[in-house]
Amino acid sequence: MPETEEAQRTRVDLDRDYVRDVFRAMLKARLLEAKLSSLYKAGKIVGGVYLGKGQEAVSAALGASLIQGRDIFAALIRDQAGRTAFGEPLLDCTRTYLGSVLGPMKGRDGNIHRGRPREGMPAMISHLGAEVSVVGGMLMARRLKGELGGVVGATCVGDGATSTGAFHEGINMAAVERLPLVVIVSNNQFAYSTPNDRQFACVDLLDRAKGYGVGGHSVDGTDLLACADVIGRAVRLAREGGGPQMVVARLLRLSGHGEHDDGSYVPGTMRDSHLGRDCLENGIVHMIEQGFATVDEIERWKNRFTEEVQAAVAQAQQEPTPDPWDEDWRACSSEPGGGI
Amino acid sequence: MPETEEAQRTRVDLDRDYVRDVFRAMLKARLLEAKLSSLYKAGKIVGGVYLGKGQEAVSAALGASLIQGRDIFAALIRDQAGRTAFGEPLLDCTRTYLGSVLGPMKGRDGNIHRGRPREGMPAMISHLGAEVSVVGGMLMARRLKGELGGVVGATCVGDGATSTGAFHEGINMAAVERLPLVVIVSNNQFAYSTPNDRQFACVDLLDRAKGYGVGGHSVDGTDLLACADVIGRAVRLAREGGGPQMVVARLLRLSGHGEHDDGSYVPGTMRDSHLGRDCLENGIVHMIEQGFATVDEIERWKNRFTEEVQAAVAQAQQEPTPDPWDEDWRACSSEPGGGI
Amino acid sequence: MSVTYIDAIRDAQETLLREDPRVFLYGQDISKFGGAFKATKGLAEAFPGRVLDSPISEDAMIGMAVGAAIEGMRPIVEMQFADFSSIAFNQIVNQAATHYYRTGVPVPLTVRLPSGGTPGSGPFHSQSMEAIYAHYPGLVVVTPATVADAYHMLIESVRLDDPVIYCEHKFLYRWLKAPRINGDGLPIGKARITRPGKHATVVAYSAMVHEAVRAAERLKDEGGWEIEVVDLRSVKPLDIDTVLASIARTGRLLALGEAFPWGGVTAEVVARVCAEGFHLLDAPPRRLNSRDTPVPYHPKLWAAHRPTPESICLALRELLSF
Amino acid sequence: MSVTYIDAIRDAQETLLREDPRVFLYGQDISKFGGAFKATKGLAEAFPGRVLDSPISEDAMIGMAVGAAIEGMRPIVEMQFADFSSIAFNQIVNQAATHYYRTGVPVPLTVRLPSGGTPGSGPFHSQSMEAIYAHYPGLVVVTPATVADAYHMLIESVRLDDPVIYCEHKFLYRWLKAPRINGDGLPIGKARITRPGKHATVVAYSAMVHEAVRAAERLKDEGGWEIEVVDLRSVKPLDIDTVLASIARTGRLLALGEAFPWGGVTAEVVARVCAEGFHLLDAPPRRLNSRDTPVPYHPKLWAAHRPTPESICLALRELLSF
Ligand SMILES: Cc1ncc(C[n+]2csc(CCOP(=O)(O)OP(=O)(O)O)c2C)c(N)n1
Ligand SMILES: Cc1ncc(C[n+]2csc(CCOP(=O)(O)OP(=O)(O)O)c2C)c(N)n1
Ligand SMILES: [Mg+2]
Ligand SMILES: [Mg+2]
Repeated sequence: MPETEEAQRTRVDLDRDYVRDVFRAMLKARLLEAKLSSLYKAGKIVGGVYLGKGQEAVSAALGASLIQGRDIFAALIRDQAGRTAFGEPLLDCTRTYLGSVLGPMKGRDGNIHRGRPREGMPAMISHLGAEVSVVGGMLMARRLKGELGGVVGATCVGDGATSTGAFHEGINMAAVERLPLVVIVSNNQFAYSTPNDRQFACVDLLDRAKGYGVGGHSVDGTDLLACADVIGRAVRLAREGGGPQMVVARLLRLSGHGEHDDGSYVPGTMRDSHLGRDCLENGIVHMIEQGFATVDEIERWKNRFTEEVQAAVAQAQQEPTPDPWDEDWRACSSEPGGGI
Repeated sequence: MPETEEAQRTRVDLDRDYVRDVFRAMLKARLLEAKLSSLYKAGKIVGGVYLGKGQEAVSAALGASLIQGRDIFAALIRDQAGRTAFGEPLLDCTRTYLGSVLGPMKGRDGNIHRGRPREGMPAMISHLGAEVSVVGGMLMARRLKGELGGVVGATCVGDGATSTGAFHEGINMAAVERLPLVVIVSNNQFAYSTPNDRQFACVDLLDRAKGYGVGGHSVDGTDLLACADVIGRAVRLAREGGGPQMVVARLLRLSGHGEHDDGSYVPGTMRDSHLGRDCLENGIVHMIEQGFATVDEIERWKNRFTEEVQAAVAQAQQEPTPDPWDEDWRACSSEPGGGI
Repeated sequence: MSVTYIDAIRDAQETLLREDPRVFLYGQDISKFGGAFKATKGLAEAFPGRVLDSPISEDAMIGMAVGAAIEGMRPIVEMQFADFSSIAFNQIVNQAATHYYRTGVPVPLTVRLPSGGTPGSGPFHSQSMEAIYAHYPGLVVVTPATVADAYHMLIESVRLDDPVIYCEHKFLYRWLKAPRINGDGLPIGKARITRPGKHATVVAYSAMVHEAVRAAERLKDEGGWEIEVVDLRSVKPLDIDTVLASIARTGRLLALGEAFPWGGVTAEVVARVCAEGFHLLDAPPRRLNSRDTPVPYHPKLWAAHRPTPESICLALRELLSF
Repeated sequence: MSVTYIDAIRDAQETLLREDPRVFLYGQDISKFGGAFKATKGLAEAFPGRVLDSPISEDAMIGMAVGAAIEGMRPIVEMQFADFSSIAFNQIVNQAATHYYRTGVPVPLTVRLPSGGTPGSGPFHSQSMEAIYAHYPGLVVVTPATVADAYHMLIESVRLDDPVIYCEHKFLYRWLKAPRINGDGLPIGKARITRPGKHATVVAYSAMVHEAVRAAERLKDEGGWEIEVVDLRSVKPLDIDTVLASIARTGRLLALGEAFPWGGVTAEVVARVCAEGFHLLDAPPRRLNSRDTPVPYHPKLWAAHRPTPESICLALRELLSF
């Protein structure tokens, strides 16, 4: 039972480097996103801004337990921390938000949709749930090529996305194929403004794991060490042949749905509850208390990341924006017959 | 726990009239379908023939526990027995299969797709899973009109249909709305030729009930009395405000997927196992043993139903087929602006 | 005081809820939150129990609406963006569209699709799907371009007994204003001459009507050209008579749309005009659509992807010089 | 010995599996069972692990294929019927079609759609969806009408780096036979003159090519008319040059398709011909499509719903008498 799993957790076996990686990614993502938010408010961002504030522990714990160059990580809307932990360069982010043509999507698609599919980072489409089967297919390909050994494919969804047919079909298919897929469900209690009780009727989304025949794990998403532990283990299980794993994290987003939204539909009592704890602030305390990092180290990281973020923003801001005259306007790579 | 529920069942409380209704519908459907099958082999049927042979107990138990004129029954591919039990006239069936223009679909759509939506019998489309939300919507309408009291909406799907996004979205929505929806999953071990282990990975489809937050029931679909009992109770629970109920029946279809198919992919060992028992033959024994009917009664029913089937076939065969010149070829009822 | 296009949509829904007990609204975040674009603001409070938040389940949303319509209700379903109706595609084209033909029972439901491009919205929040739905028998597809049409056509859509795909253009939401909602009484299925002219006809719909008018003004200033602009208002049914009458006056046709270039409304318009009014044409009919790529995210690419007054003028100059 | 259209599809998949280790097949009941139409018969045994049964999950089937294609594989997905691709619509038009433009990474996948009407199949096992997919940038849509094209175009589809919607017509499966598979070497994107003529051009594709030829034969017998029949072969890209060259010879166009009448291939053909070859036309171009209802189930209705040699002859006689 997942509750037991969680309760019995002793954290002594947590790998120090892994925890520090998770934390650093959380910190860097928070700093980056704070910058994006102020750039948005200053009207400097092209398109919308959707933050992962409050969800960094979950996302970074996942990203840091994946191996760039081998694993697959289909980041979603609130995964800046996971992207950072996985190794996505800051410039990929700032270039996309700031409309540089040098970004990975060349201005053709934006922001949270960015990806580098050939490097294990599929580029999400907006339609929720749709990436689950794509990651499944990438894993199927690895199997067919005989390259699945030790590989994990992971993606994150929200509570709302669990209501999509695509999520259902995707996770069921992965279960049938017993693929090393890890799906993190970040239950932040709301899908945009819609609360859990208008989204599903089960007691806990974790109850769905058994219905798909996949491993199920529950975690307090506000607790960095718990996330590192539970998500790290889920990834390990998948990597070692345990089949698909589903992790349900309980938490709250500490921002609006997007930066255009004030999130005023979230009741104050909920914000003030355990769910509303800031995984980063809380994480700082834990990191220090449990000896994973010192106050000084954290301060230094903060300074360094602030500079890195500044540099990435500054560079992207100087770069050219896309020019329609240079754009080749081709939706097919092959153009059989020479066009439409 | 559903297993317990099933095990603890005492059948003393089964309503005699209800059981007899279930049985009669099974018998009538079997006779009708046998006729359809031979008409198909003689080349007399328009379109395909998909039988419910072996699944009559499940289907009839559902149909007989619904109240025509009040409840909603979205019959699916293997529900001749349920249709009969619900009160669909035989002529609706024979007219559709034999291409009479007087059938409920006027030759525009066929066979298992027939329905009378205004009379609580929606007309299914082929796309599996799609009716679940339609029944949900019909129940929503009743609620909005203040007419939901004591009403049940029911539909049946196969094991294969549980893999569709539509099934997932539909049942989840009904759970959120706490609608009096009963979904019967007839797990006949195959979806066309595809066995369960290529369709899902959970130990039992019933495990999904908890994931949706709906009532869950398990039943031996080859056992008429068990079906009457469990399905009757599921319908009662929904009717009494218990929210959506999902019943998973274990059985085998005793025909091909359609009459064009010999079902040779079903292993002989499975056919010979408990799953392969004929719910009707078996039901006859139980009906007699448990005093629900006498041998004579059953014989009389058989004769009467055979005549009824013959009459319905004969009548439909004499009726006109659709004439394209009389067809109004209108897909909209209102034709704003006078056409496309 | 003035009324915006989105106000008109909101007000129409208020009117419908008030006047017809069969009407209810279903969609993501439309209840207390008032919808992603605030098209249902305040309606949940004013009509308790009749403005319902749905799960993120577009397929089930439409299936639900079909069921409710069978039972005599008049659901209005809001898709958060037209683009997400791709998930509901099956229920729309196979369940809703076929229902009347198959069973004789009409399913009066209205699907609101926030459509069309806006800067920075990218490939999945910018689509125009009218041609996809218009292809299927059994659907009515409307594309209001004015504040008054946004209001009156929504009312009329819900009153129709058939399923209606109501394409509302996001670019017009707040930009388009009118002093008040004054309709001209045209029913769905009738096109409107938005601007009279005599040298060429631009047939457009939705936001492109306004771009066409802008282009027409430029050409007026530039060379005294008088360009007639026809607003189709609904793309299915498509009022070919009004279009033909216009071409009878002008002899020249530019069919203009914001959707992708293969197929679509412009192809249907040109094909019908040529079949029924070939002799009216003094020059080859032209089409102008978006480019043949997904809608790009960066505003500079976006502006070059869709037709603009510049590209419309270019097409018109070529048409006029034939 | 002769080869049927469905044999050609099966054989093409066998060739592809044999020659290209990146190819694998995914679909419902396609493995040991060999598929609903036996298009994959024997392939699971011949290529173990490369012909996989999928759950009834069309959305995930295409999502899976996109993922596999990103990783360098060449999946062929069989939809049990074209009509069920409506469930995969989102993954096809938003995931597969946009991928190359958005990311620069092409996704070479092929979706086989058993398409078109057959008697008694009804509204959900008869659809022709080529126009739906052709509307979206980023997809190639092919519609083979001959045994050789069924074979060669499937091979070519899988070899293309882009997603291809391969529309195979169920009516041709067993009815259409050839002594052997002899291609004429035409690539995707080139139309073929199936039957030369000089009085009028019928532009058709898929099963309608054969109905057009039948109609042409009747008119030949009836009045010595020589009707040219152009087989588009692929509807996107659409080889307008070959069409225009034909019309340059005949001066008359009938665009013929089995799909629904609003929009579709016939509208695109007429609109392009009129834009680019207006001066070539001696008579208004005509279109002939199915009727504007779902495809009816009863064979008598079905036969009156789709174009037939009779209705094609009627349209041609009117065209010729203009
Ligand atoms: C299929 C689909 N429908 C609607 C939307 C619009 N939409 C974008 S984000 C969102 C809410 C998502 O909620 P959740 O999955 O809980 O993720 P969260 O934003 O809470 O992280 C919605 C409805 C979409 N992207 N995809
Ligand atoms: C969405 C969709 N995909 C594919 C099909 C084709 N199809 C018709 S019946 C069937 C098998 C159904 O299996 P199951 O749900 O187990 O029902 P059963 O036939 O066993 O009663 C399939 C694949 C369909 N009808 N709908
Ligand atoms: Mg959420
Ligand atoms: Mg089954």
